[in-house]
Amino acid sequence: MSETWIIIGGWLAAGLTIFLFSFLYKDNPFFKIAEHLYLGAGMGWLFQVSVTNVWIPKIWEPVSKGELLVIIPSIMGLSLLTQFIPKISWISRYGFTFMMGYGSGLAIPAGLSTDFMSQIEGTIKPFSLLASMSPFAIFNSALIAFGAICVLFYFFFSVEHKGHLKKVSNVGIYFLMIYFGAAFGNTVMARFSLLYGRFDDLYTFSGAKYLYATQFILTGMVIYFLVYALFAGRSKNAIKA
Amino acid sequence: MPNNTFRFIPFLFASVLAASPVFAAKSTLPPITGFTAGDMPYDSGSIALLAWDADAGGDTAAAVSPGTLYRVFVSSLETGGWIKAAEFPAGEKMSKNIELPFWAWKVQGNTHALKVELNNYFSGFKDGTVFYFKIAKVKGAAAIESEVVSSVTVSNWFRLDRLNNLILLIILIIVFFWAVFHARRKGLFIRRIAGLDAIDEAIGRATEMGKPIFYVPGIGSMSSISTIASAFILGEVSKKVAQYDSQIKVPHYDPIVMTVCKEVVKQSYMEAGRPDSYREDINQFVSADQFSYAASVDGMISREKPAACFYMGYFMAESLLLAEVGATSGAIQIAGTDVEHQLPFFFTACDYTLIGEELYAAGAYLSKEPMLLSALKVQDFGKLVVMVSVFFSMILVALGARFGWEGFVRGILHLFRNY
Amino acid sequence: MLKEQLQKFSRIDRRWIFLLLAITLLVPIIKPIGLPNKTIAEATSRVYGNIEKLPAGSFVLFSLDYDPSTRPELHPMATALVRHAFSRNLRVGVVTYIAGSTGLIEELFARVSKEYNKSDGKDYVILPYMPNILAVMTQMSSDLYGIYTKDRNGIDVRGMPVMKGVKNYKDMSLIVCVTGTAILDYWVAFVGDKYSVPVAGGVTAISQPGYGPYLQTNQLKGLIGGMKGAAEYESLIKQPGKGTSGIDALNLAHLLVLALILTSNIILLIIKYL
Amino acid sequence: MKLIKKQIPLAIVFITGVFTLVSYYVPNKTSIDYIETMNKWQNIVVAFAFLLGLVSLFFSHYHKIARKADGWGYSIFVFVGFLTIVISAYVSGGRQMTDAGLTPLGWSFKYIYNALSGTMFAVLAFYIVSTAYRSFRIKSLQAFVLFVAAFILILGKVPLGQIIWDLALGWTGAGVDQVIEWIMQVPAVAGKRGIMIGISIGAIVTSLKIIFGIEKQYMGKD
Repeated sequence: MSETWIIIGGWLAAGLTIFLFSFLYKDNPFFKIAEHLYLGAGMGWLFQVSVTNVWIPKIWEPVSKGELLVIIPSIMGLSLLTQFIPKISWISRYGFTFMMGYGSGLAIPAGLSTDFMSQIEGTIKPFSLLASMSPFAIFNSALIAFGAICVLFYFFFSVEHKGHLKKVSNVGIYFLMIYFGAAFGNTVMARFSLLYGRFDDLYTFSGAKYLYATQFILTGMVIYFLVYALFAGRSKNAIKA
Repeated sequence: MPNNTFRFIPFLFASVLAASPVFAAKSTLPPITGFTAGDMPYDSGSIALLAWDADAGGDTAAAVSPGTLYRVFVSSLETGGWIKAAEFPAGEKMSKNIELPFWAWKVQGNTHALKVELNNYFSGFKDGTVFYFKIAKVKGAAAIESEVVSSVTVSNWFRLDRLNNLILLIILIIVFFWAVFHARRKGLFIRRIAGLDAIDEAIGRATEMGKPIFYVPGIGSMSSISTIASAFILGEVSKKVAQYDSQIKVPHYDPIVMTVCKEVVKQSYMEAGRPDSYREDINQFVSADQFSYAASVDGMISREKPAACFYMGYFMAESLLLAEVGATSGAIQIAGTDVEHQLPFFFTACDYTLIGEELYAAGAYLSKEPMLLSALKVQDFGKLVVMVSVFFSMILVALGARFGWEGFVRGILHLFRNY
Repeated sequence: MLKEQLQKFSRIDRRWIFLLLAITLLVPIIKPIGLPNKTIAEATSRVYGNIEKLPAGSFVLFSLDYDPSTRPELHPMATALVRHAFSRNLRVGVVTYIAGSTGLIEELFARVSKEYNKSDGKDYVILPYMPNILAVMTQMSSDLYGIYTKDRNGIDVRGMPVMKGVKNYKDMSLIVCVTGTAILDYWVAFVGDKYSVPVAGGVTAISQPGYGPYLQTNQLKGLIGGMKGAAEYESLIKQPGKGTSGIDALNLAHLLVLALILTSNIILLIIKYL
Repeated sequence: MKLIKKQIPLAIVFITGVFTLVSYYVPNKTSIDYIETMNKWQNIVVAFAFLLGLVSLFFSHYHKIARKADGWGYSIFVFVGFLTIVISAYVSGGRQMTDAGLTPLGWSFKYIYNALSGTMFAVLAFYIVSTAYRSFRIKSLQAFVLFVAAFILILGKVPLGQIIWDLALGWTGAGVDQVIEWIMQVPAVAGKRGIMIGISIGAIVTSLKIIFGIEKQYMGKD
């Protein structure tokens, strides 16, 4: 890859990034172009990966070597596409039911062991080490067990929640709220990290190596919005979020 | 120096002419007794199980005979062809270290037990192939060998160690069919769900204000429970909307969900006795792309300023975008989803939020649909099992740990462990 | 009068808030504040410890399942993990179940393998993308060559030195899954629990709280969470990278969120009770 | 007709479902062979499933262009994006990196796909701040508890927040990282475990319904 391609890449990446961000100010044609490119490129990426990693090595090569058994799943796979032709869309059921059956069959025992039995074991196991635990650790283990029971009871629908039972389920809500709060806090961090990533790239593209791509494109966008506001916006008093 | 050479020779011979017990007998080490080879139970037939007596007190790790090593050899021939399969210090790999629950494995005190995975050394052997095993005990330069024993491995038919999982599954299936059967015939009790009253209030307000109601079913497909529940809640909501002669809009992400919802809404309008007010454009397809969907629905909400917004079903990142716009447009918002990490956004921005299973329960409560009711009952049963077993085994385990009933505590833990 | 102004202020055009965020995040990128991450979560050091204790030459399987949309959080993490594995001279196998991650994996190994002088096929192998995770996971429990015959460039994997003696999970010392999806749950449920292989993970901050139960039961042998986790791991292996500089840039933005929540709620209180 | 339209598909779901389920409890070689074959087949079927999305995307944008619907010009860019990636993949033979450096495929990943897909989600950060200001309402004790937990986490995750905590609450002797650790490992685990168990049983029940043919909405209408 020559220097030129790297610079073109930088301009392209900076441009697409800024186009997508420009939606925050206002919907505009540049955003729409970038958005549609995203849809196409995402599908294109998936397509090329499927071709090079699955279709060629797992279907084409075996069949050309004479292993014909892979034709059965290929036909089931192709049957899915009949979805688009309403008259024969029932054929797609052969592919779907095969996937659903396999998935369900795997999910049941795994769900029982991982999310059910292991969770019970995990809740009670700390108590087997009671002798060697600090009082605070014992308190924590008891709190987890107590909290989990309360939350489960909150989601218990077969009895009316009245009197003391109501109190138990109320305590459960507070455990849920702490969990949600933690989730909220972490989500904030996660989204900011993504934004940091994009800004960091834009900052990279603003360097002399990329011929100041970010600055130029950003200025271009600002000019576009100014011109647009002057000509089209005046009549409608448009900019309101 | 000569002393060293002298000690070296038997060792050398022992490892080269491995099968000859003559040299081994001269060593000072206690002989290996009780050496047996057999089939490892509950496997596909590629593992052999060896067992032999440990030196007295050998199970307390390196307490007795420190520095003693075992070497395990396997071969497919009666003589020669030995491959080393394992080497470990005495005191390790005891019978009690085999990870199997008490109902599937009887721990033999002071016995070594070793699983040898034949697959690693011989590929593609058939059931019934005989394998030969021997072990050498080594301490410093002294070495001793066991006699050669043989065994065949068998491909077993049942994982007895997973019995606990199976029993739980069978119980669940029984309860499941009981619930399906009963729900169809009699209906089952479900407690009142707070927040469902808010639905009535929201619809009433929309009617007074003469503004539409938005019902957003999320981005799930028809195979997710939350979407199924959402479709049933939509049925009840649209029935009330039809009765009050208010307006409802349902923007869609998934074409299949849309066809189902069309039927549901149509049916509700019929049941409410207002088939004339039903319009095809109540359900409209927006986009099958997550962000375009969110952006379009956002646009619709901010333009039409609905009196109430319902977000019920499967939501990902768009929860944030939708709930914020709804909140700032001043609508009453009721949300419900089982996607936990989106719940905080709904909870802070909406007036009422159905959390996780409450969404399923709301669908069942409103529709009395046997399918949902029975599922909810089985879920309740499962939760009851967890609550009861956590509560009692917690007490028992704590008591056991307090009074040192080791086997008892381990037994309880085995009940819930997966293998 | 004040009330009205406050009301107006609380309904401020959200684009002002967008601008505020853009500034608070962009300024520290251009001019770093220079506050390094100090604390290290226990779950992160558990991952570190689990890799640290492996003898040289052990085979570690990395399942790198993230695409560019979660790259800023997960790429630094994966980089730090691979660096750690290489510095301990472990053998590294890479699988992926997200189509978008193949490019990032290439980029990562092209860069890091040079730092440690490691070569493709001898010290590490990158296996091709596979679409159906469950099927592949189940297959790898008996014979991974049943599904992975070639690496991503079409070279036969059986003959590679890196794969010597590796046939199924029993031959792997650790599985580390770095992902922003539920794929780590799959590793725990369908592999870790079922075939008792140690599984550790690296996830986005969003999904991090959800793994608490698995950590507590030790179904997960450690977890790195979000950019903070990446920064922590970088400081554990003493190689500061994008995680460390990222956490520095996030300082002000985090405080901005808190300030905004507090301001708006205080304004509401005043409006209500004044 | 009902047989091939409905009953055989339901039989397929039942048979594959039960066999796969049972294989968990049966260690025999037959069961392993069965599951290995299923794995391979499943892999192939799923590789076709994504064509569903591809075809429907193409259909809808092709129709827009053909009918010259509003904004049809943008739809062309869907095909432009698709072809850019596919052609560069063809040119590079599916490889992203050679000894000579990036291939055209690697280049389009780095500068097109990476930029677009990363930015789509990064936009959410802006909405989070605006949500924080405009719709995060501490309207009840429950919401307050949520807020406190969120507050501690947001604060404690960055060094500056840790400094502020130490200044304000350093006297308590508990560092903010310890408090976060405790929140994540004790009450949050209890909350998550409660939700998780319920939802997981829900998934098991749904799977049972699918296997036994009670739930068949995913098949669509006749």
